[in-house]
Amino acid sequence: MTEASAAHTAEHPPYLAHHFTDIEQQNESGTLGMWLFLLTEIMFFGGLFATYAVYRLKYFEGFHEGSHHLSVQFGALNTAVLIGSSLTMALAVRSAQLGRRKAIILFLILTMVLGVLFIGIKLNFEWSADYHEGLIPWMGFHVEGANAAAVRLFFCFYFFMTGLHALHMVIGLGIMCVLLRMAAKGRFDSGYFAPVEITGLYWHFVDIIWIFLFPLLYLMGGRY
Amino acid sequence: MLMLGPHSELIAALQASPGIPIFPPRASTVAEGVDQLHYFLTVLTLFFTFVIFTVIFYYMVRYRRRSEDEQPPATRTLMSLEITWTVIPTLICVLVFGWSASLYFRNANPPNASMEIIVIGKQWMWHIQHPEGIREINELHVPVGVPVKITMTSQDVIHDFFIPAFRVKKDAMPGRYSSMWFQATKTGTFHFFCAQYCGQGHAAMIGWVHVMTPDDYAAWLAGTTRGETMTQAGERLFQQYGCVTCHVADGSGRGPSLVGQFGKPQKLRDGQTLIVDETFLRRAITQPNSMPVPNYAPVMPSFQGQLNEEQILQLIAYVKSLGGEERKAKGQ
Amino acid sequence: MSAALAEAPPETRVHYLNADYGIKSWLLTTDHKRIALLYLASITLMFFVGGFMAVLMRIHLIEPAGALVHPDTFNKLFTMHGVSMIFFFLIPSIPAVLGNFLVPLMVGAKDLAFPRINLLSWYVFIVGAALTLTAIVSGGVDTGWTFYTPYSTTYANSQVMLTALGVFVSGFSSILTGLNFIVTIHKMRAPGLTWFRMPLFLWAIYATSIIQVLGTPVVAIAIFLVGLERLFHVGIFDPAVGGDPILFQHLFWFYSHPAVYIMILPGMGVISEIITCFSRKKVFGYHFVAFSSMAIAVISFLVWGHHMFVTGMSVYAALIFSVLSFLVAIPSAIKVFNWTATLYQGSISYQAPMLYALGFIGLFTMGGLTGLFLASLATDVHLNGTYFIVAHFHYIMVGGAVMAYLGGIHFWWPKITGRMYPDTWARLAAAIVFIGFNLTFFPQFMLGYLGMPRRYATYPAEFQVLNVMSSAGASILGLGYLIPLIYLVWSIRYGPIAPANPWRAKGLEWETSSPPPTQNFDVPPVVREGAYAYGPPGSELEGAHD
Amino acid sequence: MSTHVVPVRVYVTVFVCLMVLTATTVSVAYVNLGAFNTLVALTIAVSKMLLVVTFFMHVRYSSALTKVMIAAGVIWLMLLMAFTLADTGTRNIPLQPEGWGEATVAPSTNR
Repeated sequence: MTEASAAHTAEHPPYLAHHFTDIEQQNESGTLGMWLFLLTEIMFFGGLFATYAVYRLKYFEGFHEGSHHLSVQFGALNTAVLIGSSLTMALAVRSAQLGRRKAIILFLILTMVLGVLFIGIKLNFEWSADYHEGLIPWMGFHVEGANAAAVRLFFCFYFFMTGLHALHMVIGLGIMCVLLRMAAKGRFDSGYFAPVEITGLYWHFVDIIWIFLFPLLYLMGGRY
Repeated sequence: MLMLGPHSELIAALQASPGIPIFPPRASTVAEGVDQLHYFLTVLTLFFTFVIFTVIFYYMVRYRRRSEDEQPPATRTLMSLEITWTVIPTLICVLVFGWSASLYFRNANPPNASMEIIVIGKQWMWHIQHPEGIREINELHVPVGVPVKITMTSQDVIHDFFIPAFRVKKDAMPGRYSSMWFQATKTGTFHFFCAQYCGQGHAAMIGWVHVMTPDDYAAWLAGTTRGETMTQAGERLFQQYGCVTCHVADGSGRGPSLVGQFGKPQKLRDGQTLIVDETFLRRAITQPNSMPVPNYAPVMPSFQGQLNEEQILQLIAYVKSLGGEERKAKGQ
Repeated sequence: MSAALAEAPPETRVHYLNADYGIKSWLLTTDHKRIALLYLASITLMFFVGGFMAVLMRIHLIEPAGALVHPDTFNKLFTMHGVSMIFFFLIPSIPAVLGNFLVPLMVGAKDLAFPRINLLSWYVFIVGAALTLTAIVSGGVDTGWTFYTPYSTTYANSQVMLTALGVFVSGFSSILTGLNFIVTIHKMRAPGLTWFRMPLFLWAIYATSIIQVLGTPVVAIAIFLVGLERLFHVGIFDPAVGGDPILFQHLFWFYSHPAVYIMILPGMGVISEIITCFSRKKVFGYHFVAFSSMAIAVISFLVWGHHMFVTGMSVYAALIFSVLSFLVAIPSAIKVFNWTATLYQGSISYQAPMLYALGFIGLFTMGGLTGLFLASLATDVHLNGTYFIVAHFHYIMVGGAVMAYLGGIHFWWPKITGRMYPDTWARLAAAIVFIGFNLTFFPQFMLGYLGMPRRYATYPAEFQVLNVMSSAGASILGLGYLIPLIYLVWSIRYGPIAPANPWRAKGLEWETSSPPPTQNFDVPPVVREGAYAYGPPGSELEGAHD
Repeated sequence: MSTHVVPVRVYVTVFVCLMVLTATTVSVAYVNLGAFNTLVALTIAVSKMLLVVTFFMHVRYSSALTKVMIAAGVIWLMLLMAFTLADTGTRNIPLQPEGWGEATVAPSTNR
């Protein structure tokens, strides 16, 4: 995903790109580059959150009623799964710092399993249930009642935000497959682990987005 | 702020002269103030641009390079100079902001006895509706000296009702009412345009404002064949769509009585209190259930799509005429 | 240090142009200098696509009833002129061409922090440009470059989706360029190059990159929502279903106003370099000019409401936006005063870059001050949506950004190609551009005050005189832009060989040979003196204290 | 850049805190606090975010530049929301300039 995963052999230490003076500079640049990318992601999701906030204030009852159609149990379970995957990712980064190859592979696999579990729960327990309940705005949406239009708008936001989040998770899982292959070939050691750490930053960010999505979409102003 | 007043004869003379048009006609009470601010800013712009150009030109000549290895002295940073040309522009900006904001807010609200006119923007024409029932397309007849309040909306995309001679403009936004006002000071015929891009016929949405003396206006008013007034049309629709069955005058029906409601605050079930005005009524007609009223069941059907913008405005005119915060003196 | 090497004629010496040959060496390069040339070629193409449409529009507007095209085609012309000029020329022009080429050289590094992401940003730009060009060829889009809803979502039936996708994709190219520059300036400065010894061009590029990184994603999400709205009719911006069209304008202008500073800030950086070099003096008030770039980057995000004063937005919010719009003019004023003061007691020479720079200062002052008309609530009500706005932003974009871009291209041409351009022709072209520009856009200020709305294919007869003058000016301006294209391309092959430092300028990029070797510096540079140390020797050794 | 290795104990405690916070935010949601529900949910979400950022993403051990950058991102998002809500929130408040001119009787909304 970023430059750091470009560790090719050069005359000096194998993983140092030609245009950097030392490994310290390369690692700092990689981390700073990822944080800047996460900044753009904050503003990208931020645009959606701002639009959501405006409409939530404008159509409070409709959004409130819309969020009642969502099941809090699966939302909470997904949050726990994603926080768990954040933990295993942090441990993977830690074992990369210490150069323990087997531990990296173990924790990476654990993180990917939890990630797939999250998407699995999302797909067939939440989205398909919403489909059968007729909650997808552009696929047979039939919700009657006073503020059906606002509920429809709520579900547009629900599917846009969770869809965009799921897309980012799929990208994260893809990167982790590449990491797994590199770890299996023993490319990481305590001197060179930047790719693992940068992917870790990305994964924790995706977790933070869900940490905000869950209360804003599911617990919308209380479930009483 | 009136320092430019005495020059108005000069400006009037220039306006009359043929050749390159420079000054738009000035035909409304607002135009005077806006023009003075505009001239002040023009003078400010030309002055600073002139100063910068002359200083640069002088330096270019005075300090042109005489020989290739000429060594200019080192640059000294004069903090005093830096501060002056930071503070002075800030002061100018704050002053001009104060002047323009006060001018804008003083003219934001229409004066009390305004003549109400409804303007509906449609893709590529302006539909204008007088309260007396006269409907005009791309034409607007108004008496001189009378403040005219224009309430506007759009039936499709965003349009913008712009009368250059009066220096007023407002977007006609679909799904909402926005309003502006002007008071004509000169009789004559002036252009009005659509100033927000709205598709293929954007350039065709041009019309004429005819400002007439009061008696010409009265003659025009009497002369034109007049359909039913807005209120009469509203009453007819009130019967036709069965509103009367629920909104019984004495409040005994399933819906609340509408007599004397316009302009009064109305408490909703979720605790919000809104003032019963055009927007409230429009939302009540198109999305009734989104604003449930205490001790009445939200059973009213939505009329979204059945009534067009014009009919909604006629119903609102009828509800207004049922008493309540009625505007006291009518324009004429 | 590399004096002997630099004197050898470019043909025999290995540099980034003759180090490698063949299509693959260009299309798969990670050398920031080659990527800068790839960008130079692609944005020049998009500039002349947009320019061609401008010429068609000006010819069409000679007659009140429209002389050339059907109104529908006119709507497509001004939309595509806007989209191709803004997203595919002005935003990438100075950052992607001059920035890509010069940032590593000025910083004293071998390359940008992420060379491969730099190549990726060019490919993303090309994909965006290709999508937009296919949209233009296959029917065009007629929503205006602003894509205002509900017209763009429900009523327009032209190629809105394809253009929106093209603009969405090209936004990421801008993000990646900004990201690359920020990391490079932070992490890869040569030893001794502290922040206050950096050239002001780097300060301007740094401020621009902050805007690119923080602003572009919001317009990406806005255009993404317009695309979803057209696909699924979900009603986010459709008032019939309860959406709010003004909300789209908020999201759009949150980026698009800072975007105008993305277009002008790098231009200001180029002007600081040219003014100091050709008057042979250190810039007046270095710290003030540097911090004014950063101030512009911050305040530019707080002022977008002045685009929406007449949409019926809240009067209170309009008040806040109005006062902030006035304050954003202050940093630009500081810059103009400092540039003018730099000329004092200088030794000024008038090659083409200096003519462009002096033209920039005059026209940018005019453009900036006309912005005050639009920041003030009372006059904006009259002038919004008229030709006054068209004149204002063209004075900033064409009078400012394009003049600075041309000045920069001429100033660094010997460094980029190793060849000198013919200066007499260049001065003539600069004069023609200056005259043509003023004749084209000054009448439009008067048209705006008279009340002629913008984006009109046909107009009432009383505006014709000024429109004819504007069209006349446009033909001169068009000619003025063709001349540099010709003699610059000619100079690549036939221009005289340029020495390493033809203008005797200060700055790390002038200490390496022209054109520089692939690794930029034969010996990694160490900085010992401040920026623009043109003063008498010894007077500004430290350079960091003043 | 964190060559600083964080002990597993810290990671696990942070993980437990996150789980506890998730449980609290879900249980609090079932209690009717009126408007405060949203406030509580948001403060819990922000605190969880801070936990993840400082410990899992090593920001606690990294340079001030990274901290400034994160702050800038959050502030810019707040700017977007604050100014947009400043408009949508106050759009329908009628303008009643008491001293400045004759107030209209029927408040003209929707300026």
